[in-house]
Amino acid sequence: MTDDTHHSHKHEHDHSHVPPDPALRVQALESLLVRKGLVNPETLNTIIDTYANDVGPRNGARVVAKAWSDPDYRAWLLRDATAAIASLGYEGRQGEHIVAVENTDKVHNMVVCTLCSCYPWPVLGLPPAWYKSEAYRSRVVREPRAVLREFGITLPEETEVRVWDSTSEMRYLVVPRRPEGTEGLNESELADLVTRDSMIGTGQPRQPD
Amino acid sequence: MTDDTHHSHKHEHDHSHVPPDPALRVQALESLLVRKGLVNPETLNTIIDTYANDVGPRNGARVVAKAWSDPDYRAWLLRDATAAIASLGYEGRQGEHIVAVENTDKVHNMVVCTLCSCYPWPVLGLPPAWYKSEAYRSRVVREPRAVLREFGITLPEETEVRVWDSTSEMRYLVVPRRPEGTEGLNESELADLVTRDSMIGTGQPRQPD
Amino acid sequence: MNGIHDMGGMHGFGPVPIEENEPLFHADWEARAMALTVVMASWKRWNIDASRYARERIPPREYLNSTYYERWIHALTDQMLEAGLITEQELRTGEPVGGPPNGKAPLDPDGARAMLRRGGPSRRQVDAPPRFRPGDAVRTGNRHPEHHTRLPRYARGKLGEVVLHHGAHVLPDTNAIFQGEQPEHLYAVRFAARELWGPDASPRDTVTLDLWESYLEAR
Amino acid sequence: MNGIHDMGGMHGFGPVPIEENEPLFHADWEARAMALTVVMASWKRWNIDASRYARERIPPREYLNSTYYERWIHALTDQMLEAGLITEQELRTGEPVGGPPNGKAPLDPDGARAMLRRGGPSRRQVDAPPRFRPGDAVRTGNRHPEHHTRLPRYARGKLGEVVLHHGAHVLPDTNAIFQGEQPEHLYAVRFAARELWGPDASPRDTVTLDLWESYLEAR
Repeated sequence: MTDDTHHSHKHEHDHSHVPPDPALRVQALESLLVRKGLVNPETLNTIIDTYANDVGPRNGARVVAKAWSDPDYRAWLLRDATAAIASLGYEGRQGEHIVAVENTDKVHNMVVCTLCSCYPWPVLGLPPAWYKSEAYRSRVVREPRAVLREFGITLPEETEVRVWDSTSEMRYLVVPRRPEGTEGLNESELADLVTRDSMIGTGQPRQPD
Repeated sequence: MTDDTHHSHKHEHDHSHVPPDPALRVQALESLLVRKGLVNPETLNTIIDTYANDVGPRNGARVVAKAWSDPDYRAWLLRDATAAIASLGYEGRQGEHIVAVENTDKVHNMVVCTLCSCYPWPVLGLPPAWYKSEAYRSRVVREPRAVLREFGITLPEETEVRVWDSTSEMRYLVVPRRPEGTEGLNESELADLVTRDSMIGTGQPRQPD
Repeated sequence: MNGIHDMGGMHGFGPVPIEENEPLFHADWEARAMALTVVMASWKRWNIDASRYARERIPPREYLNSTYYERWIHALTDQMLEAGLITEQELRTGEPVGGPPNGKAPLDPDGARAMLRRGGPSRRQVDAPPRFRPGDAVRTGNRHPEHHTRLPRYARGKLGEVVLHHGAHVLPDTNAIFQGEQPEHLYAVRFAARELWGPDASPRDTVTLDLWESYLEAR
Repeated sequence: MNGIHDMGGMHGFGPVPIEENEPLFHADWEARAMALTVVMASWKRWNIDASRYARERIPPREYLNSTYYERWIHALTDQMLEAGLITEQELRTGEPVGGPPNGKAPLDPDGARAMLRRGGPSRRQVDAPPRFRPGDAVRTGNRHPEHHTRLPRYARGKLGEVVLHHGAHVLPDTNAIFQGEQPEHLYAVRFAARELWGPDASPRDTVTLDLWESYLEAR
């Protein structure tokens, strides 16, 4: 029986004495942890700065642009995304193991984490609020096409919508289809076309001007 | 696709303008409905009085006591509980169709409504709060023995716990086992031993003094 | 619908809140909420299945934040609005505009007593013979409709055995959205706890649900 | 656990809240909550699976009432209490009693940069050969443990096809409750949408999940 074991792991902490306003609660917690010597406040600034300025969807866009431009890199990316992405300097937390999945004229990939909010940080940064929302998490696996329509995308019936539910430490990066009319663009110009949503599967790349 | 059809049945009413205090909200609603001529306030009193004074678990206790005392009635109850119960004057709303299920030395029955709060009103009255709780509704179907222990009941491993999830308009009444040492008691004395919980399956009848 | 109301099998709700000497109502407004819900049904603008569906459509966060009779009042309000018995403006201002449908009088106390005693039987006669009988092995369908249904998620796609035939009854799925009673044969179907919950469940325990014929496939 | 966090397939949460030009954080405290959670992991008193489990154990009502980073702070607080890094009294009074474990210094900015770049790979070497390979048909187990697991309810007891072998990885079920990494082979398993959601789903769509070997049975 899965009865009343694991009591020690049930939820049993009383949070009623902490401030209801999350800003005050976090401030009080940070203050306590700093004064106890558990946290260096400068380190918090470093972490925030990293995701505000260094790690974000521009990283993923460079990966995609390179894959669009370089057939060998594309093949490597699809075979071993972790290594191919690390070769560009993107690696680490919440992207230790990455799989790249490519959209084609037959398959449209999209990524979700129904159980929490798994997301490939080194290439996309921190996830947007909608990715972490109850609506997205609950609906994408069941009605991906309806969700796509809310993002302005209507796919042909004959396209396979391939949803990836991120249940392990593998992280999924969607390689969107290269827009037509981009033959003359270099990697940097191509990267400008690659949106964050196109690498989650809820958007398409921008069209060139 | 079970996509975005049925919009007309999604939740779309804004309740933000009604008072947050339920007492005020209900008072305002009753006042509006009475003044509009949709509700006669005396009728509300009649309905409340019915479930406060006339319809409650004493009805079910009389049914069980009669089944314990009268083998023919017991057989009728187990064959056609709706008719057998109506013969004692108990019938109507939320008890239009009743099935009686009998506890034995091999089977312990218990009743739940995981989806809402279905309960046999004519014989048990209105359900207690715990019957309507998230905890009871979520747990009984999965770990009935752990729930029973919270009610103070530990069953032998070899007993079959038979849970009835009330998903239709059929209502289930548990006929508990007649306590030993009650051979000399009449129906009225037996009825005093039959608790509400023993007719839901979360309790046992009282022992005679 | 796969709403928050469909909570059979969920973890995390803690112990059962057993209250000694629990009163019938915990506040006067609960009694009024119950009685208002019961009496407003007498206008016959909805049915029991539509009322359940109205409660299920309360958004999950609000559902869990509401007490039992708060849900009733929330759903009753929605239903009265949808049926046109009241308007958003009346609700906002508290001032009635116009009167009851067709100028009819509201249910009086004698009418209420009769209504409670009569109830609303769901059994119907149908021509079709029952497809199953007690002893038959059946599998439940794996369907996830957005509308009201009475096959909980935990019992979908599972193997069970018919133990009772209850006759034919109104189908909640269609009745809840006013698409007719479409009565079907109704069966009590018994499932081994291990079929529902896997090998950690007791080998002896069972769960029995009442399921309509269209929820079931012959095994 | 079958908690509220396991919401794949649920109805009732409305449209996806898409926000144009969304800021990285909606308030400064969100940034601090993120960074505190990241930095406190450097004390190595828990692991990523335990952190997920701590968020899952937030009771359902509170889970839905909390914003994303409120859940993080709630779970972080629980984990620090359980690990003894802080006490209930310190939390209540805001006054620290004593210092860090073994008098160690907290992580400095360079250490944080290194930690973020290093991450926490979950891949492990195991001696056992993989039981399945791409192309194999498998059925997921139907288990409902109270502890952390990464097989969502919507994909239990379903038939799928192995499409990728990811090597062996730390098993979240045991790691989350500090019962060891117990690494197992991990596979991407693809399910037809109709297998998961029934005949109303598109015949072409699929859902792929990463599942550990012990979640799977040969078909």
